[in-house]
Amino acid sequence: MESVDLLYKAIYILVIFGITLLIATYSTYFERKIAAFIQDRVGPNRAGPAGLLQPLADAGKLFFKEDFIPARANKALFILGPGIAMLVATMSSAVIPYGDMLLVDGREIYLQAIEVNIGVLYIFGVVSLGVYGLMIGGWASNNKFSLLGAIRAASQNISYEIAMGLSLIAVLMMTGSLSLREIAAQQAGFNWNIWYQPLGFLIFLVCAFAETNRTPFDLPESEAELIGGYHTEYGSMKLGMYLFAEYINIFVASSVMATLYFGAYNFPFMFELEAWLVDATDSVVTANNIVTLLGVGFMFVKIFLFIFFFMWVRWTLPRFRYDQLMKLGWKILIPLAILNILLTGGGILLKDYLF
Amino acid sequence: MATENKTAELTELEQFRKDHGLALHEERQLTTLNLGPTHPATHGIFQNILQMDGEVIVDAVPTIGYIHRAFEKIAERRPFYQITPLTDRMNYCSSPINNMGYHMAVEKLLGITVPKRAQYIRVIMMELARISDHLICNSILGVDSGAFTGFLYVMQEREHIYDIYEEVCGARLTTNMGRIGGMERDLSPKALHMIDEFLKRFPKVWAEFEKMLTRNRIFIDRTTDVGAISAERALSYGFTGPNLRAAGVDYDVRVMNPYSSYEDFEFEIPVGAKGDTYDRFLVRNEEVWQSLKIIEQAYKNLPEGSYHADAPHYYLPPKQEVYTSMEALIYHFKIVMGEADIPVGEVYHSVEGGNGELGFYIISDGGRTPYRLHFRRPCFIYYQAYTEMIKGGQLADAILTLSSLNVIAGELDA
Amino acid sequence: MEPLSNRRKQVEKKDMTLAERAYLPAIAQGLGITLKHFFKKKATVQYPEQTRERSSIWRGLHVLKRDENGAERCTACGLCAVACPAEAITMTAGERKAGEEQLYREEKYAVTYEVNMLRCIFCGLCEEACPKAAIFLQDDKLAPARFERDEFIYGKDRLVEPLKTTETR
Amino acid sequence: MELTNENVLGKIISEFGEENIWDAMNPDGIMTITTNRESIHNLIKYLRDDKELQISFLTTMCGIHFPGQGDKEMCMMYQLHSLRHNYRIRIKVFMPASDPVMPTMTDLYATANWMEREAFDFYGFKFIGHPNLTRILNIEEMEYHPMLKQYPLEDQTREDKINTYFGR
Amino acid sequence: MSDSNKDIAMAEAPDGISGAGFFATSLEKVIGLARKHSLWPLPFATSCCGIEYMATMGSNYDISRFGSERPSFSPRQADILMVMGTIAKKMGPVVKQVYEQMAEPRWVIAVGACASSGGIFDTYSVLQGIDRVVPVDVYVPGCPPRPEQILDGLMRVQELAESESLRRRDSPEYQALLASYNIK
Amino acid sequence: MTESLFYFLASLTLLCALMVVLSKNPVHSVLFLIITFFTISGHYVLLNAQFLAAVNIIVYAGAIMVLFLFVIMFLNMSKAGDSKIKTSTISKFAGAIAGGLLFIVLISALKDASVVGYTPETYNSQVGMVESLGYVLFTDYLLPFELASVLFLVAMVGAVMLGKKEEGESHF
Repeated sequence: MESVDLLYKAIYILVIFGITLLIATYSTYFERKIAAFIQDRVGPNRAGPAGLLQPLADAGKLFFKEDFIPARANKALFILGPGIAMLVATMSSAVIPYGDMLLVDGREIYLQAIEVNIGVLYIFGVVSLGVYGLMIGGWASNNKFSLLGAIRAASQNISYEIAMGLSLIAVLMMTGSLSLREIAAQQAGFNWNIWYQPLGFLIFLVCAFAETNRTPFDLPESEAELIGGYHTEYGSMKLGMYLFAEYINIFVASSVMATLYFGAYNFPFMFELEAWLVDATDSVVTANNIVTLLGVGFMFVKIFLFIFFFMWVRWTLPRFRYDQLMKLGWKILIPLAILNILLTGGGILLKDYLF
Repeated sequence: MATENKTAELTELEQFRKDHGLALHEERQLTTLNLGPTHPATHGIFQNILQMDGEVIVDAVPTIGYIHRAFEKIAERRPFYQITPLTDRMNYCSSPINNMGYHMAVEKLLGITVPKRAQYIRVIMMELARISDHLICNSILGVDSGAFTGFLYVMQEREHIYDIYEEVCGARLTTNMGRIGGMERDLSPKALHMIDEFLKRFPKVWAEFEKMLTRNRIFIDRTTDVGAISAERALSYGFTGPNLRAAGVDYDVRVMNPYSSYEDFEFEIPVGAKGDTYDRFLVRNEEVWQSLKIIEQAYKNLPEGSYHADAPHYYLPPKQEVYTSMEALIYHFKIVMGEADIPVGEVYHSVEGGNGELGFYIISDGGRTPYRLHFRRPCFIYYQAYTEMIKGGQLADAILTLSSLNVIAGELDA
Repeated sequence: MEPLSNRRKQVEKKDMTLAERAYLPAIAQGLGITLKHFFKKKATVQYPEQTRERSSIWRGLHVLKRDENGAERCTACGLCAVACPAEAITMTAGERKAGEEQLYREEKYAVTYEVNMLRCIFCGLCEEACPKAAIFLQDDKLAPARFERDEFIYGKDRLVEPLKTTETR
Repeated sequence: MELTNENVLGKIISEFGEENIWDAMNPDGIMTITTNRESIHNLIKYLRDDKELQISFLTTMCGIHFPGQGDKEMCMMYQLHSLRHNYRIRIKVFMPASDPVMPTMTDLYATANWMEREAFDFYGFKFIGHPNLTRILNIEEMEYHPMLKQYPLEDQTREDKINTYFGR
Repeated sequence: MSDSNKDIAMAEAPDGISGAGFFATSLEKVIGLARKHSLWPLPFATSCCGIEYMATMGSNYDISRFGSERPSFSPRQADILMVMGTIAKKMGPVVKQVYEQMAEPRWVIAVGACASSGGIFDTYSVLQGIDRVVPVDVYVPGCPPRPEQILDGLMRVQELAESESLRRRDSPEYQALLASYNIK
Repeated sequence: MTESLFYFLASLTLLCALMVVLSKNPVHSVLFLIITFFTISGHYVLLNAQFLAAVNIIVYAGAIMVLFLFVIMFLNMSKAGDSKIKTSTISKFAGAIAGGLLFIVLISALKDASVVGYTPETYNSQVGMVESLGYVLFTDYLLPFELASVLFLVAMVGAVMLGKKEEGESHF
């Protein structure tokens, strides 16, 4: 790879990292605002205009709060926990294609940090590690509520990963590739996977809620039962990192859902638009770049809609109980996912047979 | 705890194991979990030391008294009329019921009959209080199951109820409403208007709240068969009110021993079947509708007349008369100093409080203060059964059971 | 148990239908309700910029009234202190001296009059007990939060209604 | 059978005898009788189990202290309710302050458990056979039973109050 | 980025030059502002005042406008301990323990008559004001206070948080105050 | 660069593997084991077997080790285990013999193995990729693959049978 390419890549990675952090930061603000609006309130509006500096205030406060490690906690692991949670959360956005290709100086720049041909598996691998942050933190706190939260987190994440993976397999059967770029490219225009995989998407959505520990699956940190669960003993910025990691996870989950099921950066009539632009501007490069940037815009609109949905659900539904959660995961979602695989397989065969 | 209690615990544990087909001395590590007293779900302040097997509660040892305020002792040192503010602070979710229940008990002792209008005003206020009590309980049940939003929707309605209180007595929560012998003032036109508005607006909000939870499977699953208690056990535990009715017994003081003209109103007593959390939720929901019905009837048929009894020895004369008439001034002084002639006697009066039969047992020796005032506090009685109700359930069940019992710490500890 | 009265009404407890078992309709309904509220007018009253309307009989901060001539009404009879269930009112009475008729309406007056606002429960019994219409709980003032506990002993300097100047009268 | 004060009293006296039931009165529409420690447990059990009476709901119970009344200084009051017949009855048991011992009702009513603990906490009644007779509302370390008339209400450590101001 | 940043830009230079250094003071100001707008309460609600706190959280008053709607029931995460309701003598040690578990900076509001002074309950079982066990920063009178008064109390704490120096908590006065309560 | 990376990873693997055995705290053991899996995945990546690397992490680090940690946390062995567990002499002997035998088997297996090494002519960069792996599994190794899946099925049923709670038995 040439050094210029490397430079672009480096810039891109930094930008994506920044955007991830920014979105996660402001997710906290939007969560509070959305909650307030849903509940007929106005929400934070004192810190800066319309409360826009609220996340910065929170961050500033958390940074300068006394850093406290409980006396009976396992010190090394206590610090390691939020670190892992944060690290793992930020890792996963690397393989998501936020846009198609830009043409700059005759170079093709793909708006994706790393293209690996096992992108989906990468995300899975990284997400499956996320639970360590919660488990280690919860265990190291040496607090029974934390431990219960950690145990709930572990069993919940493992259980729902299976259903999640199975629901994904149907998508992979259709696309025939593990590469996210490939999957995104296949959904060009309005040919989104959601039209073929509604059931799979539903299962994936439910599992995404469970994996990010959001209501109705927020058992690991359920306020009413476990007083915050795994992060009961955490204060200051370590708590901030846990909360941050949760919002990054929401962002990543939204991105993955947008990529896998909602056509990533594709939007309807993009080819018509591009053709028209080529005519209008008389430049393939400009047309391509405009469409690509529009695509990025669409991608983020989709992501934001999903984030909104996460929050909307959070402020509407009651949460499950532990055994009901397990029952839902193992007895309903996994069979449904297998059924979905069979249906997809049958569909593919039928299509091959007919056409 | 005494040592004999330890053995009792152990046998209970063994009993539990036997009941559930477990080996008696299984090598199973039980964890001890201290639920409260600052746990968020305990709202007021209760402590429970739970013995847990994983997420299952094997045994619980409750501790209460964290806000014991010695109501009964204070009552022995205060003149009768100064006890009303104390009753406010017992079940603070439905203060007017406490106020008026106490007033009625004292009126029974003094032999005062209150005119119909005052009785109807009392009914309206008491039923408003019941609504505010039930809506806190049911919406908190939502909060504890994770659905926070419905709580805030109905809280807005509670604000309207508080506005009505404020218009009637000048305070929101600890109302100190009414006096011995009636109300301290008539319903103002504004108050009547507010009640009217409330009757129009509230049904929509309540229906919406019901819609959010009642048929949601997550909620049904969370609450069905959780914290169930049979009618027999409930009676043995002395349950009354919605919690007893959820178990299927239609005992309601308003119907069985009508007071304050409750016999004039048409309403039904909702009962459940199993006495579980879902039943309690439904019964309270339905009671809110019934209360609305009662308020509507009382509001429509509000009789004309005086808002207080004609009892100059016990009911403060109007302010204007105090300034001008000597006789009124003397009565005024006597009442405020607590020198009014209180007959010797003993009296028990109970009302259907927000949580059940709220009883006032007064012994008077003719002095300025009650000789003994005992409160029959329904919450004190419910909470006793809590241990039995949560055994064998999960931690999450225990929390919902607590919310659905609507144990108010102020009333529990007195 | 057999019914105790004829007003019994069994609450409806239907089994879940298939649609309800599938979670989704109820969830969609709930989401619909919350979305409706998302666009609804907000109920918030932005205190301190805006204040909610209080009833005219709200029991707020105490005031010791003056009569129409500007003399203090309080005659230190002590009824308010007796009526106070929180024992928050203390006072010492004094004899009015000659030449003070403009200041005090009656021959006896309160030399000191203190309300401990932290003890006070704002029950309104003092207002009710006062035979001279001297003490009132105002509806438009609330006792403010403060940093020190001593600041809550409100003496006469803070309780007595300020003297109306000739212009405003 | 419609329960009236007369027929209930008649039934009780025929069961327990005049020597164990006395002072029947009706201060507020609720029949009040007095009995002794020996009969109270059987009486409440009888009221509960009798098919006709069915007075099977323990509404409340509490202690009362009448200082200076010799043998009748301490009193336990039980109030029972027949939900079936809507009939209430109140039973009192008096005893000297030196010997406040009562049989427990926990075997008859589950609710009696905490009520008896409360009576113990407030008045120092000792209930024979109670499974866990410890203080319930006050701290374990408390040395006296606060509801007894001789003990003051106020917190004795408070300094910022002068009692003479309050006319009591 | 209006108000808060304006304040920072207008930090008086002379102060910084003579004092703890310009950057340090402006950092203090920034952090003061941050803390001011992000006070997470620990609602220690035992009785009536807790119900009024619910109203304060509710839509009509909306404590979230001040950035304080995230109740932290774990003391480690809380900034202000809001003691609402009667604290009996049995409860006193629990309050102290919760206070000890909180991380600096921490503030305490005693909401309502009972928490502040024992209020109407001048009895053998009630603690006559929580300032017997923990240092209290702000008292809110009322029984219970109106939500407006609770918000008033919160704004008082905001004032404290804004003006408090980063290092005040290490100051000998503060240490002495804690020592007087036997809190290490 | 690849070579130095290999040595780094290999030494890290060995170190962590040793730590798994040597650390007193079982939670630490598990965490070291997880790091070991990561380094092994690193080896896979060096061998251009991305799929295997990812699956190794998902299955072992992401699922199985979570369960290990879960069980250890739940039994709270770190406190109980420190001093109490005394390994008996017999089990020490048994461990030594079993380990020695495994060692011998490994040596004898590796003794005859020839190192293929890197030959540019036959090198196929796609050999570790998903497609080729799938192709091989479903052609050359079809029978063992299917047999293995049947074995897993049996194991799963067995696990369900063992774990199925009796009537009224507690669960967590």
